[in-house]
Amino acid sequence: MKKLIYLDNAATTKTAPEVVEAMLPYFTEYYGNPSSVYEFAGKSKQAVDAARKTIADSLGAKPEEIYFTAGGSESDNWALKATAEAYASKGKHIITSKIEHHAILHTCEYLEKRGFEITYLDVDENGVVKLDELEKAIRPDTILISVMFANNEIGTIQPIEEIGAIAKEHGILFHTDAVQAFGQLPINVDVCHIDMLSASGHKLNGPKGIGFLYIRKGVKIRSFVHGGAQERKRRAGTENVPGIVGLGKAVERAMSSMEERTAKERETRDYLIERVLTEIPYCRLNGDRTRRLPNNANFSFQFLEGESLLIMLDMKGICGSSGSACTSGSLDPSHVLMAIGLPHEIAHGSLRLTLNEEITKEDMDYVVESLKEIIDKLRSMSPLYED
Amino acid sequence: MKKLIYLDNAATTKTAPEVVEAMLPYFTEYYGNPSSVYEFAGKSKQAVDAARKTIADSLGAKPEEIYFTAGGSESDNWALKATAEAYASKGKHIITSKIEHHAILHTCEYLEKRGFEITYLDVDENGVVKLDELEKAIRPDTILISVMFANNEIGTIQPIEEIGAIAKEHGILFHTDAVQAFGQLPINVDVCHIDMLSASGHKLNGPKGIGFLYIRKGVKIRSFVHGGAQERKRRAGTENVPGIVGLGKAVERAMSSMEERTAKERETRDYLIERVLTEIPYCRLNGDRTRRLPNNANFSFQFLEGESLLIMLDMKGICGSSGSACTSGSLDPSHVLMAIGLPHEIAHGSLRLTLNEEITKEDMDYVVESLKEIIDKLRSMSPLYED
Amino acid sequence: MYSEKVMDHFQHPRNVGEIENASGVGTVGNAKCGDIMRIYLDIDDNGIIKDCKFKTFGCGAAVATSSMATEMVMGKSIQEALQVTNKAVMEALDGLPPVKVHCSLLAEEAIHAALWDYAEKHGIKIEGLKKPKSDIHEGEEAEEEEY
Amino acid sequence: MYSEKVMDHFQHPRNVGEIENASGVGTVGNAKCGDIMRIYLDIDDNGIIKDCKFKTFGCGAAVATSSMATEMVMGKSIQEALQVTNKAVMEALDGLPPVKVHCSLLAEEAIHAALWDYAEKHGIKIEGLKKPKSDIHEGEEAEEEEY
Ligand SMILES: Cc1ncc(COP(=O)(O)O)c(C=O)c1O
Ligand SMILES: Cc1ncc(COP(=O)(O)O)c(C=O)c1O
Ligand code: FES
Ligand code: FES
Repeated sequence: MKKLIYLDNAATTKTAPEVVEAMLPYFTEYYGNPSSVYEFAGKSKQAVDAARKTIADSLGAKPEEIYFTAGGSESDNWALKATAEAYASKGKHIITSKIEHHAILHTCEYLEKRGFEITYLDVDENGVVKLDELEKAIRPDTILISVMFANNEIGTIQPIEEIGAIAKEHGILFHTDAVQAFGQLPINVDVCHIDMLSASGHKLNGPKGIGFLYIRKGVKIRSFVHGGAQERKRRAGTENVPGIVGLGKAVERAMSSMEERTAKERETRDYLIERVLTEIPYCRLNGDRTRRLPNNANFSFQFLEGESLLIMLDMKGICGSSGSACTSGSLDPSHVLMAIGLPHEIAHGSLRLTLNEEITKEDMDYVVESLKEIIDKLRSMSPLYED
Repeated sequence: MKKLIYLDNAATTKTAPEVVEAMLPYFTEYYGNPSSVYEFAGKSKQAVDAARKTIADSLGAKPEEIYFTAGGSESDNWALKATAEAYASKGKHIITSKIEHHAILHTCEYLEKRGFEITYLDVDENGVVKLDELEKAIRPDTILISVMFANNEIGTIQPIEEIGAIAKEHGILFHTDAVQAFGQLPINVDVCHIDMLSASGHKLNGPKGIGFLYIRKGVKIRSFVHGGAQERKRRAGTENVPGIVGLGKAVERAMSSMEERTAKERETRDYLIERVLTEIPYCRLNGDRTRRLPNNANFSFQFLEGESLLIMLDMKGICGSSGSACTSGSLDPSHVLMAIGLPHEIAHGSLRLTLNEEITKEDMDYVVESLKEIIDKLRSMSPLYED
Repeated sequence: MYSEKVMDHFQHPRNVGEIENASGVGTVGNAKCGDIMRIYLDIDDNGIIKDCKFKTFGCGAAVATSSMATEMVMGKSIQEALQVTNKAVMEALDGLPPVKVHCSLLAEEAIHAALWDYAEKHGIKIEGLKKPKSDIHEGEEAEEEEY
Repeated sequence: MYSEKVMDHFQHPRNVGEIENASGVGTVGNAKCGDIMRIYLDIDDNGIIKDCKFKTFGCGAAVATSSMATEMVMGKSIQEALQVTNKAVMEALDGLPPVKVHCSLLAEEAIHAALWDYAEKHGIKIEGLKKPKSDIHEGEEAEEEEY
């Protein structure tokens, strides 16, 4: 087989074989609908309950606070739209940041068209939300603060505990999009005063098409998907039992291996960053050097354009991304890189490499050598270089 | 293993082994995010495109009219809520029927609270929507007609072609919840003038947690889940590639086997109906005798209560349901059985048995003998019997 | 869904049937689900429940609680029988799912109704017994939140 | 995503580079994506394009269309070169994905800009050539519907 160095684990991950293993019986053997009365369906129900408990435990939450969804985007949509509806009589102001995922930003735009007012917080040059701006943005009619736990492009980890404390102090609900952070960083919803938290299975070696929204008991948001009485009447639709089982297994796996795994990723990642920054000229690292996800590196290379770089890396068997996968339909430069102050043409030449535990330093040597060769070639074609 | 006669295929089906087989490579081998640039992800994209084409072909639709969702409930919610939003300036009146699934009915209630007016059409004693009532219900501000293709409880097939013609004649959008019909009945969206159609994978031996909404080109509804640019910017969220592949395979399988499979189911089902109606006193068949889904039988047994019946059948290894699985959290008698005019206590003693192709006449003999024994026992305990 | 004890009483319900010329008969319906239960009591001159039988049109929980309740009142005095509350019956059955708590009220109320019938027939007053409603509603138990 | 021909021209771009003392040089930027292309033309006294080189800061489609466009104008007369439209280049490349159609405009416009530069330097007027904009917008191609 062709060489494949998969460095796009922030876009999606390989489903772990033991996760698939855990799912399999629920396709063809215990395929019953968990809502059914007969004993045969009890197997499905127990499996769903067990996964819910594993996930709740991993966050310091209660099982009945975990609601399964189809993924991070649905969770984000649910949290924002349902909070907006449920609390509209209290106020119509929501605070978020400029570097959220589009699942948050486009939902905010949707709400803006429906009479809500959104404050988009600035971030500093490392992509950290400015807490003093947050304090200043709070108004009597603010009903929700939604700030992501860690950014999907530049990996910057936000001061979630501080944001949670501010939200709590002002009696405002706090949602965090933890799609990237969950499984990579320890999270406790009580310590951070999180009222709602979004996560997605396929980002932590679980299956695609399954995620969850944590909703703290007492938060009065209603259904986003109406219908049957599943998920305590809050999320209709026949439970995706194999998906839920797979997610449970992936969470179990991610939690038990977190320390060792992320230490290894961090070391390999730092090795990559070190080599790239010293050996490739006109290059910068985007995002905070240390407050970042253990598997994330994001570079900008001047005088060249991201897609060309990606295709050439691809030809060498290296999978990376520029901006986020979900927006690759779009031509705009990354809103995250713009928010940290990069000029348009530098943002355009950015590369995100996100590791997994299987990536070695030898892989990184190959990546660096390839990068050097490709970047030379592209720069030699560039009308901006050596001008 | 304990005997298991699974007669709840309207609640959910076993995922076909070849469907699981088709999905497997997309978990651990071709796990790339279809939106990514690199060739490795092309495999995922091609698989998604192929499934989309299979499904489109099966309905006489175009591939770009198929939008993947997390299941029937999401599809129903999307169709109704997004139509309501997009066409609110034209009018705020929607027509549906009294026997829709809760994914439609509860969404309608949601819309009612937001200023929409819903007409719930009556059905006749067999559960067929009254076309003259439909004609009369149409107003200048009617923006949508949503009538299910076939009912999930009593299996009655609606006059969809006629309804579509009426909708078209009046220039009103027509949505149909085909979650039960798709894969069991041939459907052509052009012949029936269907503008939107909901379906769910797990009802036709596909995986749970995946479904689709067909949206005719030109229908101006927007996203229900906002975020990334997936599904032609209409449904955000990383594509559930294994789920989509599985759904495609299930549709291929269902379409190619439809004639033979449903003929067999119909014959076995009719054998069951015949024996039950002749051998068990105080019993009736609910739903139309012939205009019904090939695998559906729904009986009411007087003087006894459904849950007790189900548990006793379960003890004999027979899985059936009473009402629909999604509402088993609820104590109300089935709204469908009430709509066809059954009194409360008769609706209460109803049993739905839904077959698959593996069920034999011998299985049915066992079911009938079990039913007789159980019904005798329950009636002997009933204060209503022999009064 | 149900505990082993519930399943046992459901599969092998004790004391199903009728008592001819019973001292007291009570029939109650559950307004919530439409289910119905009837209890027959045979009470001797010392006010001791000598026999007790039931008929139920209801769910598994209704059958099991009826069965357990008849066992629990058997041999008891009228005052003792009044202590056989739905909570006591549920405990004896190792609990019921939340959505099924209301079913256990059927048994309690049916016993009360049968005792009321007995009291009326014999022209006596039973301390602490209120006139039973023919349709019972629950008030006590915590409802699942609706979303 | 890209056709084989596009990939070929992307991987082995023809005519990359600069021409010293070129007869005409044109640089255009794409307002839609911010990408930039520069084309150098060497035109002989008979008005025949003898040489053509390009430099591109842009996506794969931009590189491939530049490469193909330089090949297509090479050896042509000025009037013939004006017929090398973005459509013609795309066809020669076996098509581009819809979202990449705008990239092919860069090449067309850069050629026009280089010809304009040539005409200005030589004080001539080229029939059918309009003054190029430094930033091009597309108008023609059908946009993906936005939802
Ligand atoms: C007619 C009908 N519509 C919608 C649904 C909902 O589908 P799902 O549970 O896959 O969301 C069902 C099944 O539960 C159904 O039978
Ligand atoms: C931060 C963040 N939020 C939300 C999402 C959306 O998750 P999904 O694609 O699983 O819906 C993603 C990934 O795409 C993400 O990185
Ligand atoms: S549901 Fe009616 S008695 Fe249990
Ligand atoms: S995206 Fe800019 S030229 Fe193609």
